[in-house]
Amino acid sequence: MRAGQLRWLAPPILLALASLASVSIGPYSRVGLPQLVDLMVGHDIPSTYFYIIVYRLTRTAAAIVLGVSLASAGASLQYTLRNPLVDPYLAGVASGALLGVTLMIYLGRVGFLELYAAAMAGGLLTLALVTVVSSLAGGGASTFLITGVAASYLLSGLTMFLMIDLGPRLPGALYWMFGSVAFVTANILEKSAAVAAASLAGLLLLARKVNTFMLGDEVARSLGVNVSLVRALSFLLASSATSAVVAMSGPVGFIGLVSPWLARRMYGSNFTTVLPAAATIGATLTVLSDIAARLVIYPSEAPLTAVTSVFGAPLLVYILLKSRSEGSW
Amino acid sequence: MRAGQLRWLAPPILLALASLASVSIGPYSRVGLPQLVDLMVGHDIPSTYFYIIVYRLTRTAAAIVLGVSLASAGASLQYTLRNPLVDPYLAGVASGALLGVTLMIYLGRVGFLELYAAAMAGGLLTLALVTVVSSLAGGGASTFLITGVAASYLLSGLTMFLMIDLGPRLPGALYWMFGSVAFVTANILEKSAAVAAASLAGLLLLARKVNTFMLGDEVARSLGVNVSLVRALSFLLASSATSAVVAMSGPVGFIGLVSPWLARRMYGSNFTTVLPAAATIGATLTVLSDIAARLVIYPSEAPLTAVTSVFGAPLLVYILLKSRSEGSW
Amino acid sequence: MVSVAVKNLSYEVNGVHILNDISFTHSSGLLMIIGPNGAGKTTLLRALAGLVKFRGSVELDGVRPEEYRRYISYVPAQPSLDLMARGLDVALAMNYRPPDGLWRERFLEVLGRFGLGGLANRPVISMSSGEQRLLLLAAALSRDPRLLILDEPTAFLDVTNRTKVIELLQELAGDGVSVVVATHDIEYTAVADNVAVLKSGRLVSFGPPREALSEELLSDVYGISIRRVDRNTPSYMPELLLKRFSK
Amino acid sequence: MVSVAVKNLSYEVNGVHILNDISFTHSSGLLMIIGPNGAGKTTLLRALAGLVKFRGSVELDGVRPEEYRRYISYVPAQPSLDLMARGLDVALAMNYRPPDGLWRERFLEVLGRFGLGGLANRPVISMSSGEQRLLLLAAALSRDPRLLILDEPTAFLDVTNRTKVIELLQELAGDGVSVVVATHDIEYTAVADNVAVLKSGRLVSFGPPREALSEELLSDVYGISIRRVDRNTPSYMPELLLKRFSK
Amino acid sequence: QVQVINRKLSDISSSVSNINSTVMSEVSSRLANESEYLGELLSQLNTSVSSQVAKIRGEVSGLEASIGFPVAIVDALNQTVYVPSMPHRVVTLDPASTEIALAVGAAGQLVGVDNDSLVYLPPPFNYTINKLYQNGSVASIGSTWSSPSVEAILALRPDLVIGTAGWGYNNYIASVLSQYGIPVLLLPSSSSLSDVYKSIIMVGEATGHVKDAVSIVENDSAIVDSLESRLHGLPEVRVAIILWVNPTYVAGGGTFQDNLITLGGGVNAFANSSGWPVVTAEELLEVNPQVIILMSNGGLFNESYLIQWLNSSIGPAYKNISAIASGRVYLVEGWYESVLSEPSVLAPYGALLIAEILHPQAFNISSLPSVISPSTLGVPGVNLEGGPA
Ligand SMILES: Nc1ncnc2c1ncn2[C@@H]1O[C@H](COP(=O)(O)OP(=O)(O)OP(=O)(O)O)[C@@H](O)[C@H]1O
Ligand SMILES: Nc1ncnc2c1ncn2[C@@H]1O[C@H](COP(=O)(O)OP(=O)(O)OP(=O)(O)O)[C@@H](O)[C@H]1O
Ligand SMILES: [Mg+2]
Ligand SMILES: [Mg+2]
Repeated sequence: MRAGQLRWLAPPILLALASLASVSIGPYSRVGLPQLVDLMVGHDIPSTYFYIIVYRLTRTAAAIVLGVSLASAGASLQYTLRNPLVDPYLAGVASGALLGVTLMIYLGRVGFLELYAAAMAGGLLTLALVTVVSSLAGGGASTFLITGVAASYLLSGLTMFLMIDLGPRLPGALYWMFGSVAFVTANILEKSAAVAAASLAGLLLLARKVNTFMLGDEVARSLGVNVSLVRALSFLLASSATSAVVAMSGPVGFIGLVSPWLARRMYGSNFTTVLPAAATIGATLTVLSDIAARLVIYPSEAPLTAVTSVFGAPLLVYILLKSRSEGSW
Repeated sequence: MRAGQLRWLAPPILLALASLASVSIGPYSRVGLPQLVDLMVGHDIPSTYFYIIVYRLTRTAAAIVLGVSLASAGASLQYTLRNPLVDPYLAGVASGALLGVTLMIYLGRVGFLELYAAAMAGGLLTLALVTVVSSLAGGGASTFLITGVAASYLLSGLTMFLMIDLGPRLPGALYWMFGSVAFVTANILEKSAAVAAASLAGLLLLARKVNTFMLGDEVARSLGVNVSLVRALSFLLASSATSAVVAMSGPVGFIGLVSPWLARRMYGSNFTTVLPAAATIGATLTVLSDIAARLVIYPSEAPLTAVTSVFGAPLLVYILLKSRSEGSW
Repeated sequence: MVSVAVKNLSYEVNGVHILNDISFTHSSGLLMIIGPNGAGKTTLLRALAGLVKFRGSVELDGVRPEEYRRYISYVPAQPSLDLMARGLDVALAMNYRPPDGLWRERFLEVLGRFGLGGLANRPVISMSSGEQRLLLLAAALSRDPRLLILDEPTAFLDVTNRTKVIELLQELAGDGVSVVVATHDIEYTAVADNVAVLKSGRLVSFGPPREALSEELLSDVYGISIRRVDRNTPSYMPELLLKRFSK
Repeated sequence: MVSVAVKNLSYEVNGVHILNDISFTHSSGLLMIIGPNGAGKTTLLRALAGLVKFRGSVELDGVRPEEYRRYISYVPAQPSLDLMARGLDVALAMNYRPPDGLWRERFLEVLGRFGLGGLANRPVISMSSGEQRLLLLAAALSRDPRLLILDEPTAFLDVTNRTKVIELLQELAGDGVSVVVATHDIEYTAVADNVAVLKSGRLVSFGPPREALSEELLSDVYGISIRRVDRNTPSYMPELLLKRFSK
Repeated sequence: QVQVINRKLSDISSSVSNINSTVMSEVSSRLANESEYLGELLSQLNTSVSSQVAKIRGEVSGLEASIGFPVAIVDALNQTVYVPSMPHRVVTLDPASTEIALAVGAAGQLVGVDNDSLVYLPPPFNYTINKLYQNGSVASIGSTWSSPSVEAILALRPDLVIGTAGWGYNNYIASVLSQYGIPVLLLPSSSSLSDVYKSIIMVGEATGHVKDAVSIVENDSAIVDSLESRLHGLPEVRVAIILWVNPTYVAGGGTFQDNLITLGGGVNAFANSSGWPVVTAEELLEVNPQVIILMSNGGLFNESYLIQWLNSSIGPAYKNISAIASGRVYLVEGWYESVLSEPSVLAPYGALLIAEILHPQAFNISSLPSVISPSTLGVPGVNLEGGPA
């Protein structure tokens, strides 16, 4: 029973610890755990310290929103499309968002909100397009897969053409491509968090329906689950949550693919369990990766995808090797 | 019967026509079909014309080698791993090759053959690593999927770290990433073609065995097919063919994913038919895309992946919509 | 007591007529659908479960199947379960909109009847063919359905479990659940309240087994001579087989 | 005539004993394996087909199964075919190393026996459960195997097709093909040359049906009273069911 | 002796071409509209002079070639590039190579340049190259940010191709062209002035303009030397050069800009990192630069944009950054941007520019403008209209 409880408590506790670390660690070395404690017990601290703490809090919150959204979106899509290779970017929202951003930089419009709006618009337009085409083409699981893949390629193809024309402005778009939460402002975080939260709430409401997909389309439909509708809705919600965080922090990779795997490995097949578990795992991995992103090539901020990948991949392989005998992958 | 024969003859005929076009069409408009005919009938032509024809021939041959290799590798992996989202880069050879190239650029060793060797070595090492880890972890289809994905992410993560340090040298690595057959020399084409041909010959020899995978692992094994071995071998051969062409032209996207889909759509489930059909379709798509790559932003060369994607994706969606009623995706 | 009323039901795909103008009313209890392979049994069940678009009408307790799904449990002949799911996962998924908190008890109780309580915590992939069928049956029953639609529920089951399943279905029918079953085990038709006999997409006979079935009809439908094995038990067997046995 | 010699065969997974010290020799003809759900029938078939690593020995015509696969056709109870594959694709895949150019004729001939020639050009997904089974049987036979291993070949089949399958298997046995079948249709054991009875992973009886089977043994193995239905035909039926029928 | 002849010849050459281009064009523009006859006469005169000029040029370069060629140059990849005779059809692959080729006086030999050279070169090179492009004597071979077309290069029948090693597809292009016997000279990709000097000399040798190359290098190092003496004893200023905002790229240690900062009497606030790191506002607060130099990127960024970004990250805490507290944030605009980012012939002026920003008092600048552009701040030795004198 103790071990069982630990299994359930571990992820949220880890997330809390990671978040605490994330607020305590940063390049501005005069603000650390002691100053944080001072602030929390109501001691006076210099206003600069306070602002730095706020900045780190924003960034940590962004990492959590990012991790939760990507992991939930990934889990939902992997379940509804019954394919473990599916990641949150399946619908092409990352390519759409990147196209938006690149286009704005190309046009010389680099206001924060302009870039953000362009990324969001690019993602959502792509999503709408893919959903419409998939539905026209019958709405089966593989239709979504194929249309999404086609859209991703098409839009990144177009983006490449633009990038070529960016010339020396390329690095601005490029770093955006690698993803980071270092440049998220409270203003943007609010907007993205709101969209993501609404989408995730939708996914959560659908969770019990999505869970029936493990019985096969036929049985799920017989239970009164409108399989095509739930699939299309999950696709829309997962992709709009993804869009929201992509617009905020760029397309951070690996989290959305791997968190559902880890959650499934630890908590079984139930989507109603896997969804929150994946979200917590995703958030923890992202917060930890973001801490590493600040430190690993200090003083430079490492791209978040680079960190999630470099640290996440060995973890994944380790778990894979460990579970070898159990044959449950 | 006529329509049936046409169905079989169309792909090779299209490939032949595309290749002819590829040698006759280019930005240097003074060399076209008439000059090609002159050369073939033994007339004298200016040496510049001759060079241009040789250059176009090399590049066409490279496009064919590239298309055949990627499509065959994609088809083999999609069949042996029974997942239509798998592309030839599953094993992470593209990320491995890119890491090799980026590392060389980072170290300032930018000789053409050095880069080629680094790409090849990066791809093959990755492949070897993934195969070893997958085999240690049991060798199931999903083990290959997961290990390959993990390796891809790990290596591209490492590459990103290097890339952000490259600064103005970045485009050298970046455009390698976009892929092109414009810079293939006869020397390198020979090497890559040899490796690819050997790998593809292996895949062809395995084709009848791979075909049994459609019966499920269990039945295939009962027929005397060593399913794990065939899967691992296909994985090795497909990935080494991919490695060879990636080292030559960078990781050109879309072809390896979509050609098997088109081939299956046209010729059914039989792998022994789908393999050569996919190869022919892949080669045709690549040659046509390469013609577009020369012309579309002349006098610049467009990245091949941009072209394959921008032109291929709508084609894919069109076929998808057309086949809607037939429900065979 | 859910009545199943089918009127002029027809279904075709790509121009092939799979079901042809089928009409019958099953007012309560156990309905068994029999007929040769490819006769359209599965298609008919899927129509009853609201899984296919057909011409004509199907009314379950007066409403269309789509509106009645809440109360239907359907188990196909070859379900495509997630092989990594554990027994309880499957049952929970079936109860995605639980009518009450008792689904787990009901699930475990049915499993227990077959001595398979252990399946609850094992992944589907580790279960034998028969165990998988029984797991799904238990999960379907845990929903406490008013209408139970089962496609070949006795396939892959041993005689004991077949008997227990038939017993269970009779019990359910007795408790007011309507049960519609497609089966090839014609010997079990004796326990049905109604039998529907399909041949090439047409309904060739319908009614209580003693009225609806006869050696002649069955021989005609299955295309080989079929005889009652024993006048004391209304069990049928192909004559060919009977001859073989007595050689 | 392929002999199947099993000696001290044991198999366990995660510490659970699935098969326990099984030994028998089947020298030729039709061997039927019966036993309750979960008894280990499928596992035993998989051991014969060389699909699992076991302790003990299995010899087919004197060699290990792995070395004999060339001559074996195995059809599992629940195959996972590519649903988009057409009938002929499946047969071609089965004949990946064709012994001769006649596999297509044999395949179509077997399909024809069941009146299902049309399946050759249809995708698996459009076939009914019974049609899928027969397709796979025809594909397995098109290989012209020396040893045919079938897991519940009569499941999903109507009485006619079941009878035809039994006929076919007897014919094959007569032509020198060894046939090993796991089944729950205990009434068909009468036509077998040998019967193996499994219970909880142990072999409790082996031999020609008249010697190896008895009401007592079957009742014991299946846990419910089982009676011969008719003294003229050696068919068995659970007493419970008999009672129900005669109520 | 050879050198004397050479210098005489090039004197003749340049004075004749001066007559041709300046005098004739002025005369013709003044007189052409007075009467058609005069205009015709003048254009005849013009052609005859040009043909004479061309003839003399040909003789001059023939002489030059007989003196300097063939040459064998070891390029950046340690490969020996063999130029058999004075090249007359030169193609350059990127802005840095074009700039150097123009600087050493090989403009007349150019037949093709990459497209970015037409866009990003500082004056006077941008005037020169665009004039050559407009009158059709130089063709574009495509953009380096995608890749130039090999076929377009082949079609120009070049006898020498020059590019920076590792830039864009240059190495790949080099290996393809060498298949057709075309010499390709790959220059070291510069991270310091000494690399630039090396490149200038290599290009001078390969195009037959060694003297000009040597004198450019001499001139450049003289500027740097004088700068050093002028800054002697002044305190080092901690400076951050920001190349892009949000994500915020700064110049790190070991970069070309780092080198310029050192020469300009400063210390790079990010010297302890390598390459072009991306940093956060928190980071800027931590390293606390005394001066911030911000690149405008052709008008994309300005000081208020930077402040807006800082404020949205760390709030009012940004006011504690020393450069901001003391108002020492400078926006670099116009072609000064390329001087500070392209390692090429004008690099010493970049060092001068930085020195002026960091130590205005040493240059007697009383009030330093906050926008640094050719129209707001001059550099000693630089003609503001047309670039360096
Ligand atoms: N797309 C299709 N094209 C042609 N025939 C089809 C198609 N789909 C289904 N059928 C045919 O419809 C018939 C009815 O199928 P159904 O599954 O209802 O039969 P069934 O009575 O359940 O058979 P079984 O006893 O074998 O399960 C079958 O003969 C099948 O081949
Ligand atoms: N990993 C496992 N853990 C526990 N038990 C297992 C595992 N794998 C298989 N078993 C058990 O082994 C037993 C034998 O399985 P097998 O499939 O051979 O039975 P069977 O006789 O073919 O049954 P059926 O008639 O239902 O097909 C079953 O009870 C099954 O639950
Ligand atoms: Mg059926
Ligand atoms: Mg079994």
